Amino acid sequence: MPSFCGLELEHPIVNGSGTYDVIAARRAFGEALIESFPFSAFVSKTITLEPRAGNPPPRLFETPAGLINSIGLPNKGLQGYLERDLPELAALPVPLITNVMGSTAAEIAALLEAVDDRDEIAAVELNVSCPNVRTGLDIGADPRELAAVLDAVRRRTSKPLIVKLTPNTADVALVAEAAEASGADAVSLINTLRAFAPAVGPDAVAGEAWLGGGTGGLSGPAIRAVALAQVSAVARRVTIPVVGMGGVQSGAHAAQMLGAGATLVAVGTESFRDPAAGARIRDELRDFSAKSGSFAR
Amino acid sequence: MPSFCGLELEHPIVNGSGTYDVIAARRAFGEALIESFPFSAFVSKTITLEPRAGNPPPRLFETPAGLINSIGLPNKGLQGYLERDLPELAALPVPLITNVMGSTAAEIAALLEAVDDRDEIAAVELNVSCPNVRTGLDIGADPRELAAVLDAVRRRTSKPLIVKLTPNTADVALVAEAAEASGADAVSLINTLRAFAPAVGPDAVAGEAWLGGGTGGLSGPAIRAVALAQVSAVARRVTIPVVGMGGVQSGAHAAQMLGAGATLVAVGTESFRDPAAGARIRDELRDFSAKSGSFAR
Amino acid sequence: MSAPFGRRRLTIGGARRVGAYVVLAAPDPGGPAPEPGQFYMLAAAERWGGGEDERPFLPRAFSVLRATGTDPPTLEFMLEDVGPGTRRLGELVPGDGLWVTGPLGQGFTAPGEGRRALLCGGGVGTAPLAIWQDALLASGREAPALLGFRDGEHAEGAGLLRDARVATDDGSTGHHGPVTDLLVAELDAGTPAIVYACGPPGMLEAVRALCEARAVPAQLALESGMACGFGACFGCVVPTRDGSYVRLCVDGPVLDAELLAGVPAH
Amino acid sequence: MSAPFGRRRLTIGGARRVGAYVVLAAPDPGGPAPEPGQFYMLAAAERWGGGEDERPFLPRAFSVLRATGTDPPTLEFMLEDVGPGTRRLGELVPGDGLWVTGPLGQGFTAPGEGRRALLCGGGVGTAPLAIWQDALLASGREAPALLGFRDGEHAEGAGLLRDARVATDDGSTGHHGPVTDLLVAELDAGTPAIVYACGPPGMLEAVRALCEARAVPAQLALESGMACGFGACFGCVVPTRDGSYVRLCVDGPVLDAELLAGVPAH
Ligand SMILES: Cc1cc2nc3c(=O)[nH]c(=O)nc-3n(C[C@H](O)[C@H](O)[C@H](O)COP(=O)(O)OP(=O)(O)OC[C@H]3O[C@@H](n4cnc5c(N)ncnc54)[C@H](O)[C@@H]3O)c2cc1C
Ligand SMILES: Cc1cc2nc3c(=O)[nH]c(=O)nc-3n(C[C@H](O)[C@H](O)[C@H](O)COP(=O)(O)OP(=O)(O)OC[C@H]3O[C@@H](n4cnc5c(N)ncnc54)[C@H](O)[C@@H]3O)c2cc1C
Ligand SMILES: Cc1cc2nc3c(=O)[nH]c(=O)nc-3n(C[C@H](O)[C@H](O)[C@H](O)COP(=O)(O)O)c2cc1C
Ligand SMILES: Cc1cc2nc3c(=O)[nH]c(=O)nc-3n(C[C@H](O)[C@H](O)[C@H](O)COP(=O)(O)O)c2cc1C
Ligand code: FES
Ligand code: FES
Repeated sequence: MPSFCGLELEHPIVNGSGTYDVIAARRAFGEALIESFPFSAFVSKTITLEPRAGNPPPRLFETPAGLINSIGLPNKGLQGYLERDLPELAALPVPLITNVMGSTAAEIAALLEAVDDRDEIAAVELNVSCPNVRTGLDIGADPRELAAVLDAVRRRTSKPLIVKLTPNTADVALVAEAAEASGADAVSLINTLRAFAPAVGPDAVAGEAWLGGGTGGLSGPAIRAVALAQVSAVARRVTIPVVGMGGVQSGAHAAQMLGAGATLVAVGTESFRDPAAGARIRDELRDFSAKSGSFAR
Repeated sequence: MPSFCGLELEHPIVNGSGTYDVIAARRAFGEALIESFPFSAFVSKTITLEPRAGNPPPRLFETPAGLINSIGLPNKGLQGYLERDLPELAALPVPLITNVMGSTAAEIAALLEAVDDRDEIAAVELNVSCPNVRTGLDIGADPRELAAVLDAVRRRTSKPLIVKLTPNTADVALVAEAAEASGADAVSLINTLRAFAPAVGPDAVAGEAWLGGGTGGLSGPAIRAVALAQVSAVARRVTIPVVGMGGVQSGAHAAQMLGAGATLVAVGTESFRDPAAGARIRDELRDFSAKSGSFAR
Repeated sequence: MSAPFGRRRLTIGGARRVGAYVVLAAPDPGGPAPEPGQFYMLAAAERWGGGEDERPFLPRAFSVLRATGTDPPTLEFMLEDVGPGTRRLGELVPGDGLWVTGPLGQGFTAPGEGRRALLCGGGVGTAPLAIWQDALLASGREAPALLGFRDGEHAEGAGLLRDARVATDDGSTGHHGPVTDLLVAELDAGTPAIVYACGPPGMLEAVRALCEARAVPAQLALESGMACGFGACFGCVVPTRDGSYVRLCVDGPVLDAELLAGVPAH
Repeated sequence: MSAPFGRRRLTIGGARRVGAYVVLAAPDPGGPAPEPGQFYMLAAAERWGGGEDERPFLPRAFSVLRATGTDPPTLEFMLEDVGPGTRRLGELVPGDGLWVTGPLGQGFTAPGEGRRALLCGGGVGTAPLAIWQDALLASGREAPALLGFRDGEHAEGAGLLRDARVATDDGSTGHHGPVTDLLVAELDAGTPAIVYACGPPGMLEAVRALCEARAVPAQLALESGMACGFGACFGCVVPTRDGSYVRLCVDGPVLDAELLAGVPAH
């Protein structure tokens, strides 16, 4: 029963933001999804202030043991989310974590305030893989930029704040330390690695992108070893809990994440291969832990 | 016939530093290796001032479509290299590029000077994936640090200087720009991604490392999409030639690297799966280019 | 009826060649009967990976060709080798394991009053039309099918439907030319029709344009690259007439032609 | 003689079970005869990948068990399923493709004047001893073999050598206990010996220590994780007595026991 930012969760397996739309999944799988809900908390996809249509297709490219996506954060926008999705998400049998992103401190502040008002939301995850309007670098790529943003917005919500770090940085542990110092209650990582999918097929022109959005982000087992390196580097340097993710496909992998210092483990891409992967991983981890006597930490 | 830093090369395929020991390979394969030499230039493994034994084993861990290594740069040291390896390497049918690494500007300067004396060496590649003694970050992770080092050492050799960038940075194109501004004649990328291999097997303790060296670097097809993203980001921002590498397994992949803006393509891990992979990739690329009319740029 | 939650492991009961295609059959003890036009995400249970470019990794989407029998129903899929995933699936033999998730998505809906159904397909687009033809015929309707193929070997796939009229690109069987030639003739003769179509993007777009020009309703079963098949990844979108996107896996794969300004090229 | 440059594709000619092991046979038209103790890097030509944890990716090292016949010689390998690579190789059937690189590394060298050869092995460590026994016998020497196995099923592997004496951990066949019990008895009786050993690290270390204590020379065929097998990756090192490392693929896999302070655990 992991305790995470004041939430008492049934088990350590949650979903990665943007990799599970429970509302759509319920249409496909009905109440069985709810009855054997795979995650101990549900993380929404990233919500922005304004609605976004997302990137033009193709949005997916399969790589060796991985997936590149260039989805482009389609979402109904803050109001759409609160009005249309929140009632359905609030009915889930587990706590709801709402993931938000903004490109300026003001935008983020507005998102945090709106979320703060809603009792249905247990915690907020801030996705900082968003280019800073001034530097062009992702906000989360630079410890100083991130600290500045967090210092400006942290007080806008009293809910637990998870900062979802970007892996595309020189030393993610430095960024995590900055997040902790500026009031993050937890950090989550890794988000996808910046990646390029080349045009393929008979008409492919060299240098052209396959993805409608140009570049994309790599996830899945291909990046698990990178994720483990980043999670363990971060966990050694912060005292706040860490949500570890990246390529987790089994209970053994989840145990490796916990071993690297994570408190919770998120499953993303593997859910695409099996909608119930989260439940299987939870069970495998339980068996694994029963054998080794603990959740491996 | 690519022209690269004043070298006229037969084709665009070279080896990645540290992934081909021609001296050992010649013992295994005899003169056939020399007669159908797979690379248009040979890049030595990284040489340091003093000899290094390398890391304790295990040094290898296989991942989904990839390999983590923690070799630890074993080498005979500068003198050993010059005295014992150079005569054999100079007899190769292709130009020799010597890869060097130092942890301070003074060390690097000494390496460059020693290399500058030797006519057998056509160019020097500087591996900047070495932790800066002061910041702890790799020298190549920070554009300012790299510029400072290059400014201090560039004049120590009149040979073409290739800077082998680290991929473990927030914006590799910024670093490449700094390298160009400080006198690099070319950049090469990507080196391995920082990665962790967890202990596996019945006695594995959670959180423990498999590799004797602790962390390692990920290479192979798992990282190709990351390599393509970094190579294309860099090629768009510098005017000097780019050596692209990371997970290249076929002529099609080599063409993708060229399409992303590389002038040469290096093959690393794939040579482990087939010692003659470089030759196959060269031939496939030739066929591919014959069909599409150019080396794809 | 909803799909069972999660993927389930079936055992291949049969694998046969039909011209250029492979038809896989797998008894599905746990699953509900699919609706015509629905699809499943499939993956080989062993060695899914290690093919061309070290793929496949994700499951692949396949329209159900037919679901025959009960206790348990046997699912049939029709596939063509176009890459590492279809190649691996095409190598499966009876006894091999098959992961399936489904049935998924929205299928075809019955013709409105006074409209006759016209089925028009090409290549592996034959698959959903087979189960749909069965259903139409079972409900006492007529369901003539027009099918286009590359050549005679592929055209053997037409045998999977009843009384299909065939067109081939190379003229080796049936009409020499695009299947839409046959469709135009049908549309321009007789009572008001509704077209049910599945096939490559170029063909679907031609069907869409023909139907639009004639104000004939059409239901198009599209394809797009999918990672999950159940709405999770937002990867399978197609642009709609109103400038937004729909996820093909949950809002399709069968879409009303009206929804689209055009059928996207991939 | 050197190995052909690059990997080459062979076709599996035979695959048979020997107790708990699989013995693969593949005619090798392009390759030279291997020396006893040399190894090859092997990979299935199709679907190398997609197993447990999406592996294997790299080729795997196998001692040659035997090379029989000429024009062409047939290579034999003995393998045990311990992970995704050996599992996939163990599934190969005649006609399947096999990538091989080799022969690689340094094998056994003949006993010095007045020394009798003693072969001592365990598990898949049986493989290099089989070809070495053949060679010793062919040169008119004696080559008694002592082989240790987990249980009776594994002990069937002993049939791959001539007149091997067997020890099993569970006592189901032969001596109940470690094979080194048999070795001690042999070492302490008769003329000066030289020991040729291959097996799991624990066994090899026991052999090494026994021989060191008795000043008996020993040649140990070790294992270590390998990526390339030809000296390229520097991954396969083992620590030597002088505090440095040797690459097992080029300086081994057979090492003089003297070189080592101990046999590393992996
Ligand atoms: C709803 C639906 C129903 C379908 N029904 C059927 C059916 O009944 N029968 C049938 O045979 N097929 C059907 N398909 C198509 C089938 O899913 C594809 O042919 C299959 O996914 C191809 O996989 P592959 O690995 O064989 O080929 P891939 O290599 O994946 O190539 C297939 C196409 O994908 C693109 N592509 C190539 N490389 C990549 C990459 N790395 N990442 C992403 N895309 C890439 C190219 O456009 C290529 O032509 C259906 C598809 C959908 C969406
Ligand atoms: C010179 C030489 C000769 C050999 N001869 C034979 C022979 O004749 N017959 C035979 O059966 N075997 C032989 N072996 C051993 C054989 O190479 C291994 O059993 C094989 O590589 C295992 O591969 P796998 O994929 O089946 O198992 P793996 O999963 O690779 O596991 C094998 C061992 O490797 C380690 N391991 C586990 N996961 C990983 C990982 N991700 N990366 C790296 N290591 C990992 C663990 O210690 C595990 O026990 C030889 C090895 C060498 C070096
Ligand atoms: C299709 C897709 C969409 C994603 N969308 C989001 C998102 O909206 N917000 C976010 O923070 N992370 C997003 N991610 C990143 C995942 O939450 C996760 O960090 C990453 O995929 C690594 O985990 P995995 O390898 O288990 O997928 C997305 C990942 C994928 C594959
Ligand atoms: C075993 C191994 C050793 C390496 N040693 C070096 C080295 O000494 N110096 C260096 O600059 N890069 C080294 N590299 C990095 C490669 O040159 C290359 O940048 C990287 O592996 C990506 O290419 P690949 O995916 O084709 O292997 C090494 C890589 C591997 C796998
Ligand atoms: S395939 Fe994932 S949302 Fe449709
Ligand atoms: S296995 Fe690569 S150096 Fe020995």
